[in-house]
Amino acid sequence: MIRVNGEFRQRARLDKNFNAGQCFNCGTCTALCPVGMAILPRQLFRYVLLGAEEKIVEYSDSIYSCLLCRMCEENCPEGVLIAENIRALRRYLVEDVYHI
Amino acid sequence: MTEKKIGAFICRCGGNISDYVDVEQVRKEIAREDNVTVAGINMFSCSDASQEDMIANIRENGLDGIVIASCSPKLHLNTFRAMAERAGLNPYQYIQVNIREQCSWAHTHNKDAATRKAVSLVREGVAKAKLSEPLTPIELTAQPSVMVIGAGLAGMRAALALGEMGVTVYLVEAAPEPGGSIKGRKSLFPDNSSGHELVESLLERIRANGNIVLYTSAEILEKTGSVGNFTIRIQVDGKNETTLSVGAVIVSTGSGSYRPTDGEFGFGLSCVLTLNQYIDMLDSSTDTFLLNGRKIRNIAYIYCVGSRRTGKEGNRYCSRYCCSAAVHTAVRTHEVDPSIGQFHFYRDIRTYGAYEELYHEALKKGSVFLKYGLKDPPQVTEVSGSGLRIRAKDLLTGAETVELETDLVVLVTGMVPGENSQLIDILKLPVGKEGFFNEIHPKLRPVETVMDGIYIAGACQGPKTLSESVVSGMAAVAKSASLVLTGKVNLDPFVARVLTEKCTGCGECISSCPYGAISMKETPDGTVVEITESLCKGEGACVAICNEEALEIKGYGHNMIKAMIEALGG
Amino acid sequence: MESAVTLADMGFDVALVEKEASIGGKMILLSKVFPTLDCSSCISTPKMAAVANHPRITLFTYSNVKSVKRDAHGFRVRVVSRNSYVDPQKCTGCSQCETVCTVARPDQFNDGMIARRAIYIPFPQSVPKKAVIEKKGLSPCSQACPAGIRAHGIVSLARAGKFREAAKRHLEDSPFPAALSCLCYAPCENRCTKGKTKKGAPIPIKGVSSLMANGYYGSNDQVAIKTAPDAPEKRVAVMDAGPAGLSAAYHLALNGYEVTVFTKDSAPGGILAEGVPEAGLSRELVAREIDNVIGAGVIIDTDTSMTPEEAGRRGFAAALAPVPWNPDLVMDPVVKDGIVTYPELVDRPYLLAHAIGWGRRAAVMVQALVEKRNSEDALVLVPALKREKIPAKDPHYTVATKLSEENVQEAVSGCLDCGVCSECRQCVEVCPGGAIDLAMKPSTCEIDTDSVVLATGFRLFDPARKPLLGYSRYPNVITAMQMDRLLAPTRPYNALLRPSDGKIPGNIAFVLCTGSRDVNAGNPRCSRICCMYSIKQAQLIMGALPISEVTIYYIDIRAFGKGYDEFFQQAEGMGTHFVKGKVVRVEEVKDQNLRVHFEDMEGKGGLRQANHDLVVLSVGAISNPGIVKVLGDDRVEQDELSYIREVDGTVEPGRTSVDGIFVAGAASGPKDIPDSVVHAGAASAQAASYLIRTGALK
Amino acid sequence: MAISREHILALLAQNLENRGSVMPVRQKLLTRWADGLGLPKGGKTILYTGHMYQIMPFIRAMAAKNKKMDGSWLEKYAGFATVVNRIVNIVNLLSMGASSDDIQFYNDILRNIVTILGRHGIKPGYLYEDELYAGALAYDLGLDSVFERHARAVHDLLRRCGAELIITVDPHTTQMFRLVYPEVLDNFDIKVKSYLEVLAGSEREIKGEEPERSIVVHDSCVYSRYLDMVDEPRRLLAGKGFKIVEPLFSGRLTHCCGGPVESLFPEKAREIAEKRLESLPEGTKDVATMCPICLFNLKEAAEERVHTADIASYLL
Amino acid sequence: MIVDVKSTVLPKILVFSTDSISDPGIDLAGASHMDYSTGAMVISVPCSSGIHPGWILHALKNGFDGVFIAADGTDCPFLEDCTARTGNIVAAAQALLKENGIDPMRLKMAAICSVCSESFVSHVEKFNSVLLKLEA
Repeated sequence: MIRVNGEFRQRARLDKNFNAGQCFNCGTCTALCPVGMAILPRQLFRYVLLGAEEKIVEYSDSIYSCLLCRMCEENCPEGVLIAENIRALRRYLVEDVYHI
Repeated sequence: MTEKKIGAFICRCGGNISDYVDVEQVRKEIAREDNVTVAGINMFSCSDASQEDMIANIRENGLDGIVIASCSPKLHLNTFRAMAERAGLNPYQYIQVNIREQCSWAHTHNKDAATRKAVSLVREGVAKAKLSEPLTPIELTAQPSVMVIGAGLAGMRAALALGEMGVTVYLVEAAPEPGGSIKGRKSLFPDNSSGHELVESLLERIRANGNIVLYTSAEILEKTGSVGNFTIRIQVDGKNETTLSVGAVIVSTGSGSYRPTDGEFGFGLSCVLTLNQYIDMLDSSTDTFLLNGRKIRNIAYIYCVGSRRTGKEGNRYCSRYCCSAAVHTAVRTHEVDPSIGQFHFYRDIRTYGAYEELYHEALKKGSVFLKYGLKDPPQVTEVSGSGLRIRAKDLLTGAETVELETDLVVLVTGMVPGENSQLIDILKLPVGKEGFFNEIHPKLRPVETVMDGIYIAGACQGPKTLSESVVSGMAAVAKSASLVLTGKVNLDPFVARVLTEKCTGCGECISSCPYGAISMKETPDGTVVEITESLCKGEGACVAICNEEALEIKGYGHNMIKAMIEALGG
Repeated sequence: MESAVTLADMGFDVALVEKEASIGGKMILLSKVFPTLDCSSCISTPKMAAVANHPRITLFTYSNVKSVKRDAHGFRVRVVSRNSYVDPQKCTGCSQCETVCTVARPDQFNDGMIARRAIYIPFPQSVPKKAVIEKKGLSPCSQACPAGIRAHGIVSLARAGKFREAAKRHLEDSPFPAALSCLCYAPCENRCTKGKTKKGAPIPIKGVSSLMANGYYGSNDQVAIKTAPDAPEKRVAVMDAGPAGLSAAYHLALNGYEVTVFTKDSAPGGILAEGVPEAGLSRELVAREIDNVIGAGVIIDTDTSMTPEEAGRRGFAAALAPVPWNPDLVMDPVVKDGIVTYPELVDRPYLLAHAIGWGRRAAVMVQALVEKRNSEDALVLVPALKREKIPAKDPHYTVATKLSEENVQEAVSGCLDCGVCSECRQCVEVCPGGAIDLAMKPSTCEIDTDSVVLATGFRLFDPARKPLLGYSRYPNVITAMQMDRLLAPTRPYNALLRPSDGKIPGNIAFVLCTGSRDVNAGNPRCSRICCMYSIKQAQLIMGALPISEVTIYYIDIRAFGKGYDEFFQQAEGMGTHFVKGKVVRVEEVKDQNLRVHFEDMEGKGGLRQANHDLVVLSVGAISNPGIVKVLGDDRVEQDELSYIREVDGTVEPGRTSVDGIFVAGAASGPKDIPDSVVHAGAASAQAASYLIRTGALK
Repeated sequence: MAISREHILALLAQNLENRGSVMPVRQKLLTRWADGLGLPKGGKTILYTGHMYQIMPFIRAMAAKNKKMDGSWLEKYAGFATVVNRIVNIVNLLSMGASSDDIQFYNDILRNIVTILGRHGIKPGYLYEDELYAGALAYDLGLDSVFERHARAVHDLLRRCGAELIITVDPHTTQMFRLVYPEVLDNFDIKVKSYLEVLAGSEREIKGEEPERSIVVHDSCVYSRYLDMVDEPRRLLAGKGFKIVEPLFSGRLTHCCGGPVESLFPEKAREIAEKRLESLPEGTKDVATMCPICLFNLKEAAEERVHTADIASYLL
Repeated sequence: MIVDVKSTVLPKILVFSTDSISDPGIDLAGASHMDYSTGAMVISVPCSSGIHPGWILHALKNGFDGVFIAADGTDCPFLEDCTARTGNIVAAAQALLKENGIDPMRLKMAAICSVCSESFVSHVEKFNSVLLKLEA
């Protein structure tokens, strides 16, 4: 069960590099991802959009598995800057979760 | 009619026929037939030279029926009818026999048999020619005026177009004000135009045009007559009656809006609104956008409310416009207050064509879309103190259950047929299974109804966006204009007729006619039926059911068909 | 069509211009149409007939609009009718020409899945039902031949196994098939496009000709060459029995002249009789070729001296005589003061083909002179080839390698048909109406009109632009248009088969949004039609192949029109699988089956693969803006995707940025058939209103 | 996992912060490749290695050790790693034992690049021990604040030596300088060109002597998709006479080698490299890479199946 | 000299086609040179729902061995329920045939659309063999 966390959502939306909200859920990115993880990257972004902060921490492995190779981005029909969005999530983990 | 002089011409088609059919043999056989005055062979019947020869032949021999045995009538029936006319013959006394596609080309391996078949076919043609009679297309005069029923945007635009063509238009609206469903709207999709301004600018042009008479608070009481000449009685303000004569009628009465049942997705709770109610709220709000004096944090939309249902509740059809209208509304809301969270629970987003750009805009501005299935529809409950809670399985997030606290739930409801039972009764309008008016054919004749001269436009035909309604209104203008501008209606002469001596007046045929073209008539000799030719389409449904053979289609009479059968079978 | 009929019904005169050879657009090619599964042809054909027969509509098919210019009265439209080489007045649409045509082309009306001929009737229901010839100038090989032989025609006839016809075709152009095939330096092969491709060798035209000529002389089957029916009663003397002189005599005779060849020698043939080593060309064959000349009606007077003056005195209308070599002569024949000259081919005897060609052209010039002048002035001189022994080792004389018929068949199958029509003239001979004229010129006409309606429709997205989907790489990845053709009753293979091996596909995938809703493909919008036509095809497939599985991969199912969602539900009910997740990659696996990659959002989740034996790409609609270019100063505004922009999409449908020019149907944005038809009605209303306002309605 | 991700991240951050590199190996090892080449120190045009090629042998050694670390002291005290690292350079510890063959192999690539540039008349300067790592890994892992500080230091260095044109040798350093630095720093205006671009733009044409040898190009994700550099390597290889064979995924649609996750998920990296190898055309013998990470990762995965070499080796 | 038709064994089939739907389909069969029995001959009417049952009886009494109705089906331009109406005609005609002692098998109906050339030919051929069996 995901409870929508407005505050977390708001933070993601304010990050200028996070534009995954444009996604219309075609699944191109997931289908092309060489890493082949189920939630990478589309569903990961959905957790952010729905404000599921705990899921982001739970799936931090996936976040760090991304190759930033942009295969998905190259083919994204909505022009989502996927690699940049992933980096935004890593930044969030580094700063707010690991406190490095 | 035994003295009828018939000319029969067999075409070689440069070998296409003569290679497989012994045309000389056919000519010889046919020349022996009664009434055949001339029997000739052409190399190419359709060539100018052959046509001129045949014309000369018709004139010299005073022929009053000709048969050309050549290719399919689909290719040259009209060519030769025109030729007959040039020769001074009634074009309907020309008979084409197809001995190419249906004989020589189908039987390339058996010249004898093909020749025998060709003879039979030409005999059949001669038999038909013997009994053929001169026919003239039915010509009706048409009143140079059109009535447009329903002064929504489609109706107003249609009236204006006709008025600008110089056609007298009676624009009849049941409500006290014209403008239909959009007159109060501030911002319409896709281009944010103001409904109020659209209506006002059209009204201004309508008033400036001298050809358009607008009746508001008006009701249709009665319709008589047929295409080209309808007489329609209307009543204005519940008292004044007027009778108008028009050549055609455009019906553009719009649609209604689906009203959810109590409890359907929380409908009835204080902060659960339909899309239209919410747009009203948005339109009437000024700078601050508050709900019950409180700032709105979250809005949830539930799509397909009352549409795309398989069960008993709601409608089966997709209401077409609502996805685009809802995402447009969300974009407006984002613009009013970007901090509001907007969550859309949808099934398929149908922002087709360029409306996709609206969807994109809503996504970009922060709307979140969650996909629900019919098995697990969103549940809306009231939470004391904090507003509403909506819970649904989001198919896009691994079917996880998502729970959202929201201040407002907007039910995206679709269009339903308007309440038009009286109009349907008076105009005999055909209604489809969903209750919208039905066109004859969605592709061939999309704005015409089975009632000649009565056209439908806009959302009364089915859910449409505003611009689509106007498009269909204009299409109806084109159809009605071609009727009233030429001032006449030409109908094929192949309509039914009654052989009164055989008619027993049983009336079976009346219900068989889908076009209402048959009625009872009292004559001194008893009751018989009669045909309103302007309503008849000539398909012959009545012919088939009359056991007395008292009905026939002109050009396809019982005697003629039987003679043809005998010629073929003999 | 809808616009044209509606406007014509209102009493306006309408000219309808269509670039293809038949009206009907894309719809007539479809199988059935959603959501009623009506037969597409049954809906289209009555409308096509209505257009063709409407007294107020003039139809220009196979025609292009070259320019639209505004003038004081309205618009002047220049329409160029593409050259069809077929007289539509005489063509009866009998298709006999198609059966004999020797050139095959991919059939554009079947999306290239099967072949049609260079001469073709578009499709069975076409209106008008007239043949047209696809011809792109002269093929390089034919163009290159100095003797004017239609080399491409010979090749295409040989490909069809019609060697006898090929010989006949040669004899229409020259009496020397054997000599040429043996001695010519074959500039045709030099120009052959096949030889210019990366790994292709040129078509061995010389070898083909040799087989043809030897076969012809080997059989005792003489072909008759048509001579001109109305022979002018004119006599011509030719004072040269070499190849040039005989060629001139031959063509003059074929054109009905009475020709006598005079030679001092005891036998005719000149260089052919004396100068060629027998190993290359036997005397017997030379004699046979000279018989061709005699057979055309030429009288050969051997052992006789003759001068032009003498010929004139004997009443010959013209005389051709050899002219000695003169270095000042230019290489092309010239006619000056009634004398045709060109150089004698000293040291270049291998230019036999040139001599033959010049003789032929000299004949044409003689004719022109004779018809124009008094007989005594018409003195035309033709030089002879120098008689010297041809060195057997001359590199230009490499005798063509003898090829067997099988070898030839294999070699000619590679012909690229550069000019499309090969001018083999088989159609000309078979046409019962004499409708075909390969010398026809395209015609241009100007139409004065008060208003213009643009109804140029849309194009389909080319899926090769999405390389990961495998279109054009894997045979079993096809477009939906191809699938529609496979389903149509007038379909190419007469059954629903997959292209690679003709197997009946049992498991078919549809890939929606191919080239739609895709910023990367340059088309961010939805094409509106793909969901529905895919669902339609799914239903038809399941009807035709009840045991087959059909899966539709989608983002959103957009079944928004009247009766559409019900149609979608019906397909679901029939067992069509709908999978939420766009297919982004197709790879070929065993047996040319295909594996699709997608995210299975509503199913197991994550990346998934599925195997299918046929993948159909539901390609989107894109704009077809070509027409805008011809509008010149009255260029209408276009939107970001190059569709013609409607100035006010809400209340003024069909109105463009230019007064008097309107847009109908999918030219303003993709539309399904009902929406297109209704839109066309609206555009007609706009045009009519404009015409009435500007006072054009009579 | 041997060392937890959290700790690796912290370690990398620390290293960059304190030692100027995420892989602080001994300075001598980083500059040894240039011995004897006579490259001038500094100058307006600088060849910038960004340490990428040089550190590959040490990553290999560290990866091998990391794998064996189960039960070792480091795992037990993983939590203290960052504390220890302040005093002892853990990376140095881990990467000890890099094979000298490996070091030679990667150094040779750099030397080749200088040789090729020389043939085109280009003699760049080099910063030797002053050169700093460009920061790609820190940036990619989201260590933005550390990265920013480091970028400033690199920028200062470049300004001090008066560089006007940086010639880079690998995609990641190129991406950092061309795309990221101008974004992060206010006034980064030094021109950046990959040596492949420099060669492709060179007027001097070096004719090839490798007629008709087929070679499969493995594009770098960064070159092709970030920097839109697809043509240049092909033009150069074709110029040398190679017959270029395109794999199924090539150019802007190239398939990642898996290298970027090598440091955190080595198995995953291997798995992806395996997928890439499978997608190469049948009968592939020679593969040209243009990124040290691709080279390292594909080479490890391919073992003897195909011959993987840096593009510089082919262009020599 | 024309051979007397009656002396051949070929069954004579009267085909009722419709002007805009099935007749073009039958044309297409010919245009594609698909051979079918020369005993099949066509009378075209506007719509198959307008065929009078009496005509069918008349044909079977006047030299025809069978009657085939090439119906409009769902493509009918006049009536949505054309198929049902044509079906009623067939039922009425079959009753009429029974009354007159004619085998109702001699009447057959199928929807033929404007491109149904193959299906037309196969229907005719099948019907032909049915009729031949009835003769035997």
